[in-house]
Amino acid sequence: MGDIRYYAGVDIGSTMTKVVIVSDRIETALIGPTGPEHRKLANKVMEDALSQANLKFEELSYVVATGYGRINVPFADRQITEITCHAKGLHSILPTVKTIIDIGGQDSKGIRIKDGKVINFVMNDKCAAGTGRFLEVVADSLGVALEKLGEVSLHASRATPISSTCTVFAEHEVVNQLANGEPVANLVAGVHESIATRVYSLVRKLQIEKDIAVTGGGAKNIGLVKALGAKFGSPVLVPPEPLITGALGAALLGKEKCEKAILDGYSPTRSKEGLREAKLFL
Amino acid sequence: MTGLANSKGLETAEKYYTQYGARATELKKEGRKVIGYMSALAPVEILTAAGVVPVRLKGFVDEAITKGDAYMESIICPFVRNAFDAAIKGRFSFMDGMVLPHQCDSIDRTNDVWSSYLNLPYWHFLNVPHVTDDPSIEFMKEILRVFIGTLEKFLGTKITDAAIAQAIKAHNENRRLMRGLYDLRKSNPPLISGVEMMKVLVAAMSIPVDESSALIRGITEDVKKRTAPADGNRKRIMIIGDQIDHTAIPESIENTGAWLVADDLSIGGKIYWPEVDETADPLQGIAERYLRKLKIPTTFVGDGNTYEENLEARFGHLKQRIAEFKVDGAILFIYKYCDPYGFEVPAMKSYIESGGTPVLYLEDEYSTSTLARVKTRIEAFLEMIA
Amino acid sequence: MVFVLGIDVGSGYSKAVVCEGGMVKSHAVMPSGGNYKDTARAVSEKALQKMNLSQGDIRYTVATGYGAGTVDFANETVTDISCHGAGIQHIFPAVRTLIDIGSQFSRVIRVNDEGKVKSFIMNEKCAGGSGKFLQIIARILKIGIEEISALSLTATKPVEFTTGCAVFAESEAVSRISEGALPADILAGIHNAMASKIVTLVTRIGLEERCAITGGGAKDMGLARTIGAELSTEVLVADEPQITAALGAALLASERISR
Amino acid sequence: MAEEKKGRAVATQTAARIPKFVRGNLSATLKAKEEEKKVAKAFIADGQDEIMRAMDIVPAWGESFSGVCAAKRDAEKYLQKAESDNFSRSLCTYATCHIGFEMIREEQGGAMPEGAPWGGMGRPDMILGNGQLLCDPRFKWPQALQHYLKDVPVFITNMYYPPWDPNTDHHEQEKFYVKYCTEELRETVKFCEKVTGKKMDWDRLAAVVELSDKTWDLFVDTYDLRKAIPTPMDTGDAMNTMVPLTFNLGTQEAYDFYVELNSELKQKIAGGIGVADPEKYRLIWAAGLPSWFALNDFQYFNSKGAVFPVEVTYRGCEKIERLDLPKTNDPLEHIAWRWVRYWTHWYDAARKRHGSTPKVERIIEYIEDYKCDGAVFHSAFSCRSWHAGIINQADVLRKVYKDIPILIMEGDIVDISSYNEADTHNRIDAFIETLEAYKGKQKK
Ligand SMILES: Nc1ncnc2c1ncn2[C@@H]1O[C@H](COP(=O)(O)OP(=O)(O)O)[C@@H](O)[C@H]1O
Ligand SMILES: Nc1ncnc2c1ncn2[C@@H]1O[C@H](COP(=O)(O)OP(=O)(O)O)[C@@H](O)[C@H]1O
Ligand code: SF4
Ligand code: SF4
Ligand code: SF4
Repeated sequence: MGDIRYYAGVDIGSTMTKVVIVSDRIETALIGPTGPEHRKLANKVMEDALSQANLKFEELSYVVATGYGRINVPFADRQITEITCHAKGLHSILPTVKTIIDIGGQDSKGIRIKDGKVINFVMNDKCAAGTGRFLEVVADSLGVALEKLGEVSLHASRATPISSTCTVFAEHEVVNQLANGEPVANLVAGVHESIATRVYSLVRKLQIEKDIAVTGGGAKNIGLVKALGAKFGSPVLVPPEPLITGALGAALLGKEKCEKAILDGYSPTRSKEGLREAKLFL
Repeated sequence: MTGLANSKGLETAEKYYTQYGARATELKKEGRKVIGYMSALAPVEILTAAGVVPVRLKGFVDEAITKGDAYMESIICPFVRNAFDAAIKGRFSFMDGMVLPHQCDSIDRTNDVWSSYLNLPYWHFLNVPHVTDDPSIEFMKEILRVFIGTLEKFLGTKITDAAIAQAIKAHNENRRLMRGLYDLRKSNPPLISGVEMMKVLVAAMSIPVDESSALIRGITEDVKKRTAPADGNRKRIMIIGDQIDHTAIPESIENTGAWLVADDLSIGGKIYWPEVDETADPLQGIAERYLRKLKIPTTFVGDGNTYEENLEARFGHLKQRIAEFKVDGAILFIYKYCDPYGFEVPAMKSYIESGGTPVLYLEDEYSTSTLARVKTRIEAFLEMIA
Repeated sequence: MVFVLGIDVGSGYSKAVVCEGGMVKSHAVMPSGGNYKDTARAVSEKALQKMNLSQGDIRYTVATGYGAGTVDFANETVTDISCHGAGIQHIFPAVRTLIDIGSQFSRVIRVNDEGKVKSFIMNEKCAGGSGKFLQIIARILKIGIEEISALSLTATKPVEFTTGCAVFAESEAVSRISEGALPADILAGIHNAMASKIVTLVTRIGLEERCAITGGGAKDMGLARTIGAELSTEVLVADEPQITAALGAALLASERISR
Repeated sequence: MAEEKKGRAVATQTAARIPKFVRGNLSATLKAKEEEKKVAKAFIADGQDEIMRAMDIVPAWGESFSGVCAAKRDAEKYLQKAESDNFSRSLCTYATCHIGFEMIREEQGGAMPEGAPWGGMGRPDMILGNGQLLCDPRFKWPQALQHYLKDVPVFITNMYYPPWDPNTDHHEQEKFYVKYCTEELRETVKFCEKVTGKKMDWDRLAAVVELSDKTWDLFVDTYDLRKAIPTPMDTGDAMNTMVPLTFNLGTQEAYDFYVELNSELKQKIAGGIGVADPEKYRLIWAAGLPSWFALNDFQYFNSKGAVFPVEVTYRGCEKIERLDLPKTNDPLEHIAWRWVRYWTHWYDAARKRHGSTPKVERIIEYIEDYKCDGAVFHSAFSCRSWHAGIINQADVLRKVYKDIPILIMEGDIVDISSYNEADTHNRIDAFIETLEAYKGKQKK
């Protein structure tokens, strides 16, 4: 084992499970789906990540779980909310950022940070409009791959206005407009516009300060990122791999905690549970 | 709280909390009349003096609204909707009547809805004013007299000034006792948890005042015997809002490694601090307490000369409470569609923050269905102030 | 012989009914898809073909439903609320309260003894209580929409859903499945959630017996039973509840030509 | 009340003069400084109009300003500004729109926000509210506003009237209610005297009150002309013609306006000119403030032959004679009596009909007087005051009166985000078919 210590962060989102292992550097980062049959299999993503990093579970000094499904990860030593983790992770990558917009599968959030610490945050209502779910639904009904949405929208001649605020109805509207001959690109741009509007009015509740960054799955979508930039009246930064900021933050927070414990003369205690299936969701 | 002495009183409180209204049902069987009421503005002294059992209506946070929406718009605050739903479903079948004080639009504008669908033998809408100047005190006394008149007619008995004076004493004593129990939360860690305290507060609003006092006395004695474990690292939280009458939110706070040590809720801090002065005309003291001493956003507090004076008048007590209970962070939990509290948020938030106490503002439903999200936000807040 | 046509272009499904002398001669149903205009033609052709007819044999066409405006060959459009009334009058003349569960909207319609609408009410702005909910769940459970009905009747422990959002109910269903909940119990849970929304609408407008359920959602016996139980009344369901509005449209078409 | 983007065609020419009134009221608040007058942020239907008019205080009507923003479909930026400081979207949008506007102005050091509709509204020197029974924002909005306008003094009056209770006789309580209202009005006068540094001219107040009474009477007489079949004026217009009564009470211009409207309506009746041709259905707008951004919907109704000869909304007055006001020499006491009697004068009727309520009695009276076939309610999500209890009103109306066709539309007054024109028209279409069936059935 040597002197190197390894720390893992597991971010169990509503759609994706992300694992990051760090030492002094990022050892490995892995993303797997949290789809129906994968729900319980957070351990699988962890196993894959370990094997990629050539490590055994026992070699990890500390595991922090975060995300929507953080509650019941038996092999984690600690749970920390995705808000704190995103802030930490993002700060380590883009230290100038003061406002973070996180667009995940079920939530949109705004986070204000100062010196890497959260000073304020907001979260959306329990309605799917304005979340990444909306993008998935639309991608599905337009027959465009999720990863391609951003690119497609860049060819839009205008953003088709979407009047419904409900994801279900909006999907419908999009399909009808498509049939009426509205180009796919414009529709996708319209959807981005609609999400950006929602997110903007949410995040505005924080005293927005630059730089602004977008994380979460939504940040993978260049079209949405642009629409957000236009709304916020300032270009927004995107980390190289926006999906993993939460897991990265979790790993870093674990590391921080352990290192402090060691300085204080404790040796970090690992949870007794081995790597096993997670029972998820409340 | 693990490792702490248990208490028979707390068990009783737990029972009245989980079987809400159980005592009222018993007393009704013994022939007593039960009058339900909403809001901190109902003058319980008068109900006690009338010899009825006053029971404050509550909602049931883990029950979905299934019946009430048919009669009441969803633009009403979710707490009122939930309580009404419970009433329609027969959860308060022990009630012989109800008094609905004018607190806010959500209550005022649903008076007809409540009265027409509950069809109770006794019904009274108590027209509490919003402002607190001298003419308003006189007016408040008038409407209290009207209220007493209708009660007397319904019960067929006289409610004497002497009985009211005695009820005032009893309720003041009850308030002192409850504050005594609150005092036990000042230590670090507190001797009684926020979850336990919530059960006591809820139990207390469902039983006659003398029983409540006895209960609190017993609990206080038991809790005093506890020796707190050394666990001084947790953050101390205060919760502010209208009627939060369930343990779901205290649990969310305390399960994430913080203590809920104080509150400014309409079933807690808001009502147990102000007492009724024992005035020659007992109604004078009652009018003054409900209009001037209760600090709730539905009475217009603050005719100060400057905005700052107004702020002190409205929120000064919060800073005191924060200092006394050594609060590290405040959670402002406001229901959707609540105008009185909603309009207060920016001013209140900045006032508390100006004293160096961080504030989490949550606008939410009255329902456990959104609890997971509320929890995440509370946890993140605790991480933020850690 | 005088044939008339009723077309109901719903947001989810399009329905066509051919009538002659007030009797249903044939009908067809197909998903509306994105292009209402083409679907409207296709579904009416499908119904006509069964009778070896063509559009030219039709004396009068009434279009209804969400996409009625796109039916360029219709002589007239009437709202689907009125068509539902006319349709149910024909099927169950005793019905006074009609619950229509379509894909976007749930509606309750009160009709008089002539099948004319007395009043109506519908859900607003949120897909929470609509038939779309069923489709979403069917997709998660990887079953056909037509399988819901039978499966849900075998439920023993209905799952309680904490969200009213059709989109998030999907993820909630998924997590329940991962916890081992049975598909039948999930469906029953969805039925409970939908029924309570629908019953609220019924109570608001007032229940006058007898009561029937129409629209595609009525094909779901589990849902119909749940609603019936909540209302403590027997609810009637036609053999082909989904075509009620199209039938009503066709009947209104015959009325027009007999004037 | 306002001219909206698409320009609603108004049926009466007099109504076309309304934008001038609204602009006039706004610009008065801007010119007040030069004229050395004080501006008061005030509320409509708050009983304080005459005091302000008699003291030359210029009212700045928040509701009017927000309504104009909504009609111009220009409210979103103000709503968002307020939301950014944690004012919930579920709060009264008149309030949040106006507060958002003031927030922006303060941030800009007092400079008028760019593009403020019709030149915007002047900064108030005082804020007058009323803790009356109408709504919470009537005293919370002033308080919230002071958070941004810290130097502006706030005064809240309290004017109550006896609550409806079928088992008690409200007449027994009237006296102390009137006494209370009078005292509260006196406090308002004191406050205004303090801020303006001028004394109340009581004779002038008496004259203004007399003028208001006359205006009330004339208003009701004029609106009663709409009983004619076909009706010469629709609610779509009334949402404009209410402006002088609601915002300019106690001024000669307001009175003169109704003189003009009165003669125009009489001419129309003489010429048999109706709003809709042919007029097929007569409806009552039974509750709710309109969606200011969608006043065109009234025309949609008209295009289907449906007209609204009467509305509950903004008919904030009654024939003085009917209120049977006790004599008094104190103009404030007169206002108080008028207030208490106005709000309670359907109580007696409601007490006579078992299970009824005053609100429903009022609707029934109008349905009968104006020969209506159906009722339309609008339920705006951000204002509980007028829009909660509508389900109950509709239910009671059906139970104690008749099972007439009823349409409850859901929407908002200012917030356009929940509005969908196609859906709304669909709903109206279906309602029209319902009316058709109802009328057909009645004929038989
Ligand atoms: N490659 C991609 N391109 C565009 N969008 C993506 C991509 N991958 C994921 N997304 C979006 O990100 C969302 C998931 O984001 P994530 O931050 O993982 O959420 P959660 O933590 O809730 O699982 C999806 O709903 C989808 O909209
Ligand atoms: N066999 C079935 N079992 C259960 N539900 C069904 C079935 N067929 C259709 N549905 C439901 O009916 C809805 C469509 O109903 P329909 O009346 O055709 O609506 P619309 O006219 O709005 O398209 C679908 O959303 C689906 O939920
Ligand atoms: S929470 Fe607000 S709206 Fe609800 S009862 Fe309390 S004061 Fe009224
Ligand atoms: S409006 Fe649509 S997306 Fe929002 S909660 Fe309702 S169903 Fe879900
Ligand atoms: S009556 Fe309604 S719209 Fe007017 S101020 Fe009050 S809450 Fe707002």
